[in-house]
Amino acid sequence: MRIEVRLAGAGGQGLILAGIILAEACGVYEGKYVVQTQNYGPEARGGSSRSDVIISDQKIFFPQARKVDILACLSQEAYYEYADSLQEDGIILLDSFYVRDYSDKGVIVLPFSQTSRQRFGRELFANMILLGTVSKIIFHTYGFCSLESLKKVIEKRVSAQYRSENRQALDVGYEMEFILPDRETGHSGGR
Amino acid sequence: MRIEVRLAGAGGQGLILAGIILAEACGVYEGKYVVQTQNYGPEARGGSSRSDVIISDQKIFFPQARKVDILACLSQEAYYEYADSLQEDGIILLDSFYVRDYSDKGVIVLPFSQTSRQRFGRELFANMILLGTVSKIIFHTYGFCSLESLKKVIEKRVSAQYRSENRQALDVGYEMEFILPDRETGHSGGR
Amino acid sequence: MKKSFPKEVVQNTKRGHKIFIVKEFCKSCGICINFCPTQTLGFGEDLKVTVIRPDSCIGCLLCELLCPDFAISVEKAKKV
Amino acid sequence: MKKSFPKEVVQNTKRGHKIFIVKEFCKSCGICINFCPTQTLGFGEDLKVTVIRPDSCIGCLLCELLCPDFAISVEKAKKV
Amino acid sequence: MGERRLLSGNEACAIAAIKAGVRFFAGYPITPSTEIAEFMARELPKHGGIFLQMEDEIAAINAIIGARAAGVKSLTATSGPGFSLMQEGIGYACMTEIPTIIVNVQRGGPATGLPTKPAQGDVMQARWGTHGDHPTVVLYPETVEECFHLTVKAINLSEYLRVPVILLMDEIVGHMREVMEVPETCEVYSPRKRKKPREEYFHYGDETNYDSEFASFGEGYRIHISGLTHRPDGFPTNDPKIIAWKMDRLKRKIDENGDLFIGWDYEFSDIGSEVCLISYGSTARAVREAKSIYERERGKSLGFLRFRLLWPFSYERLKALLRSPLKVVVCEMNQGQLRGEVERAIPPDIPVIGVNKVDGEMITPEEILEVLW
Amino acid sequence: MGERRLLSGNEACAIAAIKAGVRFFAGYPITPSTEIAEFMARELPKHGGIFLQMEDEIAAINAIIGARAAGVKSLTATSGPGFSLMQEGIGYACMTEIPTIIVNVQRGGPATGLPTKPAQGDVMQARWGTHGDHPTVVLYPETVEECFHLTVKAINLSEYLRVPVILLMDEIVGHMREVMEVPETCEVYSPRKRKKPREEYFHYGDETNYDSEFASFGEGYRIHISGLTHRPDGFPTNDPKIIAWKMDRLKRKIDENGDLFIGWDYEFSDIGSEVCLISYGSTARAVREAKSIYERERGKSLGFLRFRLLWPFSYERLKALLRSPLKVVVCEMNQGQLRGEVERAIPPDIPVIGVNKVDGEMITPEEILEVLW
Amino acid sequence: MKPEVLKYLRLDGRFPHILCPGCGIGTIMKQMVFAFSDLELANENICVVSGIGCSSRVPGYLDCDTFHTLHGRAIPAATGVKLARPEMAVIVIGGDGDILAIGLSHFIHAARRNIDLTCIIVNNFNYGMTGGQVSPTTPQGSLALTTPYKNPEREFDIFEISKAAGAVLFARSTTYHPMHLRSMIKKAIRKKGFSVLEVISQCPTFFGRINRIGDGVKMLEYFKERTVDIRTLKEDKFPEGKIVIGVLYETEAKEFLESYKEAVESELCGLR
Amino acid sequence: MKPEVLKYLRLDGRFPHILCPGCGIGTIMKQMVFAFSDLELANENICVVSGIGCSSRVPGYLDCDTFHTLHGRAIPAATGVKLARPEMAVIVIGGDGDILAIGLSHFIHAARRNIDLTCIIVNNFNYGMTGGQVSPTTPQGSLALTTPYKNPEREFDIFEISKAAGAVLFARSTTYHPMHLRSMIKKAIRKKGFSVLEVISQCPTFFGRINRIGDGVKMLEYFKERTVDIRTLKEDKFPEGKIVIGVLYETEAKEFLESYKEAVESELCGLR
Ligand SMILES: Cc1ncc(C[n+]2csc(CCOP(=O)(O)OP(=O)(O)O)c2C)c(N)n1
Ligand SMILES: Cc1ncc(C[n+]2csc(CCOP(=O)(O)OP(=O)(O)O)c2C)c(N)n1
Ligand code: SF4
Ligand code: SF4
Ligand code: SF4
Ligand code: SF4
Ligand code: SF4
Ligand code: SF4
Ligand SMILES: [Mg+2]
Ligand SMILES: [Mg+2]
Repeated sequence: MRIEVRLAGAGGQGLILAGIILAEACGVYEGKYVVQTQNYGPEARGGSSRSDVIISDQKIFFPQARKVDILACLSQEAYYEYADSLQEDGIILLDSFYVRDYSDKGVIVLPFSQTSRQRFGRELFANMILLGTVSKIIFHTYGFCSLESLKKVIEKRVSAQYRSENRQALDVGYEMEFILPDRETGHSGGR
Repeated sequence: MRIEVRLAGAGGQGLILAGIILAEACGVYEGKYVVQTQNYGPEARGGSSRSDVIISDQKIFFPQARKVDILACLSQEAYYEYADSLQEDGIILLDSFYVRDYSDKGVIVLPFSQTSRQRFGRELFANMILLGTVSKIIFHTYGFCSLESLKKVIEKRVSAQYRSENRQALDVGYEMEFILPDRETGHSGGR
Repeated sequence: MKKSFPKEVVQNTKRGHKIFIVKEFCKSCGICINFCPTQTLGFGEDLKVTVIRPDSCIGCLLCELLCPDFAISVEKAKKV
Repeated sequence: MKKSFPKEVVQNTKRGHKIFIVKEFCKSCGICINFCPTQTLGFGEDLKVTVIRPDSCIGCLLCELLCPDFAISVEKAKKV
Repeated sequence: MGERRLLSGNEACAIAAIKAGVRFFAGYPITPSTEIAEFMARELPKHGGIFLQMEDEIAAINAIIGARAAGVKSLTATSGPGFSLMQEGIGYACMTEIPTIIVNVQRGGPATGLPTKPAQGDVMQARWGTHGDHPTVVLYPETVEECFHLTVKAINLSEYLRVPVILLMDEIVGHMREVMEVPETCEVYSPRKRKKPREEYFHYGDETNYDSEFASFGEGYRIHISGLTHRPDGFPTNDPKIIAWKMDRLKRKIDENGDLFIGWDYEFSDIGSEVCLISYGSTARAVREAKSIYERERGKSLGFLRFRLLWPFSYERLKALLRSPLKVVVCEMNQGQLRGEVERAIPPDIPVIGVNKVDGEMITPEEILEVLW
Repeated sequence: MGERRLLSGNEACAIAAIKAGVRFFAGYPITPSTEIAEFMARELPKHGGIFLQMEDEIAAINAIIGARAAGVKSLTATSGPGFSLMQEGIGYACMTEIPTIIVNVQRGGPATGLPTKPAQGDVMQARWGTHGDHPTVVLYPETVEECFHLTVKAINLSEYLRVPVILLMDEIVGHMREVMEVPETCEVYSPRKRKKPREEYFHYGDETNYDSEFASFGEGYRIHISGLTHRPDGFPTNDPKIIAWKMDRLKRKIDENGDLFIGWDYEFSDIGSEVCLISYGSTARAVREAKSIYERERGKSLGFLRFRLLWPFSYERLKALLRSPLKVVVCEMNQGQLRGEVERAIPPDIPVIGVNKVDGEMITPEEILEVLW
Repeated sequence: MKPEVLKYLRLDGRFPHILCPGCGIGTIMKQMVFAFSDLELANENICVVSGIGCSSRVPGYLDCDTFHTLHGRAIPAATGVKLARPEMAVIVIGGDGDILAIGLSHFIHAARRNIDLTCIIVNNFNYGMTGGQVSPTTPQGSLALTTPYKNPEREFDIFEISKAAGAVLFARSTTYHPMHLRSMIKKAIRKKGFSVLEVISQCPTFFGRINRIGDGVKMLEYFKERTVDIRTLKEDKFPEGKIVIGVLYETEAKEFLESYKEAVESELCGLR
Repeated sequence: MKPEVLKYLRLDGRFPHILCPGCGIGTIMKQMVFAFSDLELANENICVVSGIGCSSRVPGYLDCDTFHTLHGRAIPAATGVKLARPEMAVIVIGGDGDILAIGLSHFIHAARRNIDLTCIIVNNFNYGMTGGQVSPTTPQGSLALTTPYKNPEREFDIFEISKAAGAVLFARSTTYHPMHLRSMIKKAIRKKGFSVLEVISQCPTFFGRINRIGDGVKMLEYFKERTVDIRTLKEDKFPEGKIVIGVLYETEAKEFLESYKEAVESELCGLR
């Protein structure tokens, strides 16, 4: 088993944190080998940023994702930049608000940011909603990466003041309904 | 022909300038090959300092004096440090005031600093008096290094205000009487 | 160097002041919206700035002056 | 570290003040000589400082205080 | 047993430093090393230590030198531009034999270069960056766990040899997160012999070995520390014999302590194969991946050699290890800096080629495989 | 015909700089280079130039970079400690391709070391002192006359290649006085082609050669100069392809212009002898003396090879020149820095030994002869 | 925007600039170009010099000669430029970290020498570019990523330092006061000698967030509340805890190049 | 000399010191040891730190822990020492070049942080060690080897700079006033926080000679004539062209380590 997850978007969308939480959940609480890396623009911010998490049963050598299994894009630029990195039968999660222009093979479009605005009054939690969805996909496909593990990490990594909202956001993401793309036709949709 | 002259003393006695004047006189005005080097203590001053001038008919490779033909010491420390650098039949000029402890082989003791004090009211010109004496020795032994050449350099190198005293000091040094040491017995004396 | 300023969306307001908006430059910081004394501006669907009350603009230029992103500017109505 | 202060030349003065001079340290700068209010000090033959008028020293310590080279110090006469 | 934690290389380095006794950090923020400073700012005070953000990197290196001279183990972290600024201070630490740790998380250079991109361009600078002949010890980890262990090693070597030790990392190693078991405690070097009493003490007196404690400010030894070339008691000299002694002493620290480095300076496997891939730092991870792909697809083994210790470079041991027929490929994110040393070490009949990349991206396994097909 | 003058190496260097068009000097006093600054302070204003003593060496290097970016040829002079401090700035000049001249009159190192004593310990630092891969050109004169001519050469190379050029000297070369004929004028490089008009101009655009004039501030080109890795127009980029282009461009400047260095990079004589003595700077003068003594006393010739150009090092040409049977002796006032490069260049069957001295005194002819007897 | 202003911007695809949403640096950049326009400076005659930091990114967007130097080194580099091209208006812009931490010594010495530069210090109370670390202007007691227990160090008073160093003009403005800011920029550029303009600017991404002040809007409100115009001040003393804007100090002194030339000429003529 | 004073000197053959005849630095050194003696400091509890320069040679003669660091870097090195050994009296001594040119930024930031150091600046108006080049305190119009046409730059007012930087004490004395000097040294050492003492000192070898003031004696007379004790001043303003000696400025502020510990403790306790 080896999964490569890439969370991509604009600086400030919290995707690095999301990657860390995913890696820690799988690595510390579910005993997998994990490597998390990131890539960002000039000095500490700006431009598009990506957070890669590789999860495996075996030692991981090359630390960056090269054949992405799950690609999530929260910005149009990120989609343009990283769509190619997806492997043949990989899954793409797109934010319905920020990503408008895409070719729809293997694509799941979900309202991460809008849901965050609606549920929490701001976009801050789109990353955790996304993470909930990612965890659901992993869990359903590979049988690990539970919401509980993610929440344990939130307990440790997130300051008390935001913990409960983050947990809720995870749940919201996990509960989002969508159909995994048919690997043949490659089409799907969320709502 | 190759002569190695070493002028040694304490920092501030003006021996570097004396070396430069000697080198320039022989090099620029008398067509010799010359190299002048110096050695001084911590950063720009203090301790004992030496100024070496090598004068030759041929290109000079190694720039520091190694078998000194004429060694002049204006301080006791300089004498202790450099007496050994003199070659077998070399000549030592010592300041009668500052150098009291010496073994008298090949030694000419002359009152450079005292004469300066007497004639000019301060020690500042001991270096030029010494240079006058050195030039006399070279001139008498090798037939070059005239007072005129030295004075031409003074015209160029010394600020107007001190020129005439420097010229006089050269003359005073040139006129000092002494007997070149008998190369056999090695003894001599000045007054 | 070829100079070209991106296409601006022009909005005429009631008092004749023209508001120019460069959507690509707007970073949705809300500064212009918040400091506009007449609540003329707001976010559009795309979360970028837009004119929501064309009636009220008084051409005070504050939005232009405070926008850090060269995304909004105002041409005051010529006095006749 | 073995501490040893070089031998000092001691000169007694008329009023009982003792002047200590370390010849090896004296750099002949003339400061003590010049600022001694009583012209007690002067240069010796060796161009180092020396007491030339032992009568006049008033034990004011100026020479000691101003000498940059730890070459001269004064022990004031004990008041009896 | 330690705790399993997800840590970045930078964090692992900082944790190790505190566990190995570092109680003072002075630094200046610079990508991609800043997390080390930020971690120290949070954690050091909990251990009675002090964190100070200085006005620049020059102040930082001199402050940690000062703190260590006064007995407190100290560390700083920076990246290329700051590392360049620290060079004079590093030379001072060499000359005065004050243990200090400088972590350089490399970015693309020269100049401001590529602040957020990985590179390995400071390998030669780490050896030769300061003026004058000087000893150098440079370590370079590959994994997060190794960031921890090599930091401890760096501190111990530094204390033993009384030299500044440089821990080179790269943006990948520094920022990459992996799970590691953080040991409760770690082995910390402490000198075997006690210091001599003040009367007999020479600050640079211990000639034959380096396992004797040296004095720090505040211990009553009234020591003198100077960056001028000095005598065994620390005072400056112009005496050629003593100068030669001092310079030789600095050199011998490294020359005579070769066995300190043996056993961990590099690791290797399948060295009898036709080709040997040489690498260090994060590039080694691409090499490992390439090796496994190659071996899987080709069914033949591929030699692998990775340096943990860049300087002193193991010329002799490498020469003994690598024998023709063999082809050597040195993979590094620079224009061939360590390749030069490898070439120097091994017989000229062994062809050496380089896989070099300086475009701000990691070397990929595919790029390595390309030269092997 | 020029005037015969007794000059020190430092003075000759300063005179040459002014003759070659330098009109700005920013520096910071440091033994044994200070005479260059003092000379400039006196003479530059007479030629309409400006001398500025800055607050430190970092300010100095950045000020000369600024002045040259604005079109005025500039130079600074320093010694080891200051040279270490300048490293970041030197890297900036490499990256931005701003011609600058840095004179380093070496003293004994590391740290404050031996301020008034000769040494040749900064040879490797001159190559590798700043972070990141970068081009380097380093010249090293032996005589006062050569101080003059190599300064002119340094300036011309710097202008042609758009690189900082380092003139290494040592205390002996800098302070030694000899008589030289100072030429009235000297050959000054001026670019062949005129600049393109602004619309077509790329500050780093000239790909195939380097004889095209580049724009300076104040000429109306509205250029952007940045130490971030940049595109041909000077603006920063994270695009791996462009980054690779830029780094390659810096490397190719040296690699592709090898013929600029041929003919003067070193001089040699009697290279067919059993033994060849290699040296540079003031040490070469001891070697010449040793050679003449040896030949006189032994009646056999001794090979002599002296470098004027240390970097780029002439590996290939040296390899072609030095053939076994031969024994090579590299004489230098350091612990063997250039010997390493010589060893790398020539076949391993040629034994190389070093005459090294780091005690603050020159290597003497006798010490060289000792290894030959 | 008007062409007289746009002509100072590099509009060949460099915008939108890289600064964060709501960051004040863009506002300063805008007022700089307005000031250039008002002063009718020729593009060819301007050189804008910076070090490294978010504030130091400004030159890259301005259509004139621009010089993005090393962190902290804008002032010595600008000194070189100015002495080589005295006819150009040489303007330095940089952050509180760039100019007052690593570059402080250069700042003070350029002021002492009275090099004819205009120095705009963007004071956003922290290191923006590297992610919100403490800077010499971070108020004592504030949070930053390297002062997680609140900054124990006293912050600088840039005004006092500039004045003591010998600057001939010190002015302050904020990003909440764009027209005032523009007039201060003009004043500083026009002034012969070393003039300093401190602009209080918001870094919502770090200083604002870490200290829970809020986003760009909130930070501007924060500035607005605390600002006092020096012209409205009755007393001699500046009120505590307020941001005093305006020209706080101005004096006359001969600019470096003039002093240098005079010194040289009077001596050299004597010699001839 | 009395053993209570001699015990602070390294008398194992280091004297006579390397300073030139008539140089004022020796006088300062002497008053330092007298001050140590008066304050009854234990040798073990003193660390004297310097950079590079003639003035920076002082530590080598003092029998306590002594630290001869790099040119300009005494203050950051001393900061490290102080924070590692808060119980020691850490005294920095250095020249006008060392502390105010290359080391200026460190000086100001240490003052701002209020590190508990005593900083003695030996102001001899030039770079002595390297042979008489211009320094930040060389008076405008004076000669130096690098200002052969007379210094065109304005000199620093160390007092103004120190005060603006945040020093808690600024005092000045001269080598002509040894008893006064001693009392100022004592004041500065006793003061908690960053205290600055400027000592006007003669460099007869360079500054005195180049400017034709004369030897040590002449220079001391020159100081004597120009000195005014602040206690005798009637007005608030300092008279032009005079050397005002005494404590020119004193204030109270929490020393760095105290502030640091307080900040950390108040936050960490909250966490537990
Ligand atoms: C020598 C060096 N040290 C550190 C850095 C990293 N660095 C880049 S910008 C910066 C500080 C930015 O703060 P400031 O100057 O206040 O600018 P801002 O981003 O806040 O506008 C630092 C420390 C660097 N580039 N070079
Ligand atoms: C980095 C560096 N630059 C320059 C020098 C050379 N240097 C030694 S002392 C000195 C200045 C001395 O002046 P000051 O600090 O005023 O001390 P003084 O000798 O006058 O007491 C300089 C420039 C050095 N040692 N290191
Ligand atoms: S010009 Fe004034 S009133 Fe009109 S939209 Fe802008 S801020 Fe509002
Ligand atoms: S101020 Fe500018 S960037 Fe911000 S919302 Fe308004 S138009 Fe957009
Ligand atoms: S104590 Fe006073 S009076 Fe006596 S010698 Fe010294 S200075 Fe003169
Ligand atoms: S002051 Fe001291 S050094 Fe000077 S002459 Fe007097 S005793 Fe000698
Ligand atoms: S980090 Fe702060 S200063 Fe930098 S661009 Fe963002 S808001 Fe502006
Ligand atoms: S050069 Fe000047 S400061 Fe240095 S020791 Fe001599 S007189 Fe004193
Ligand atoms: Mg800032
Ligand atoms: Mg001084």
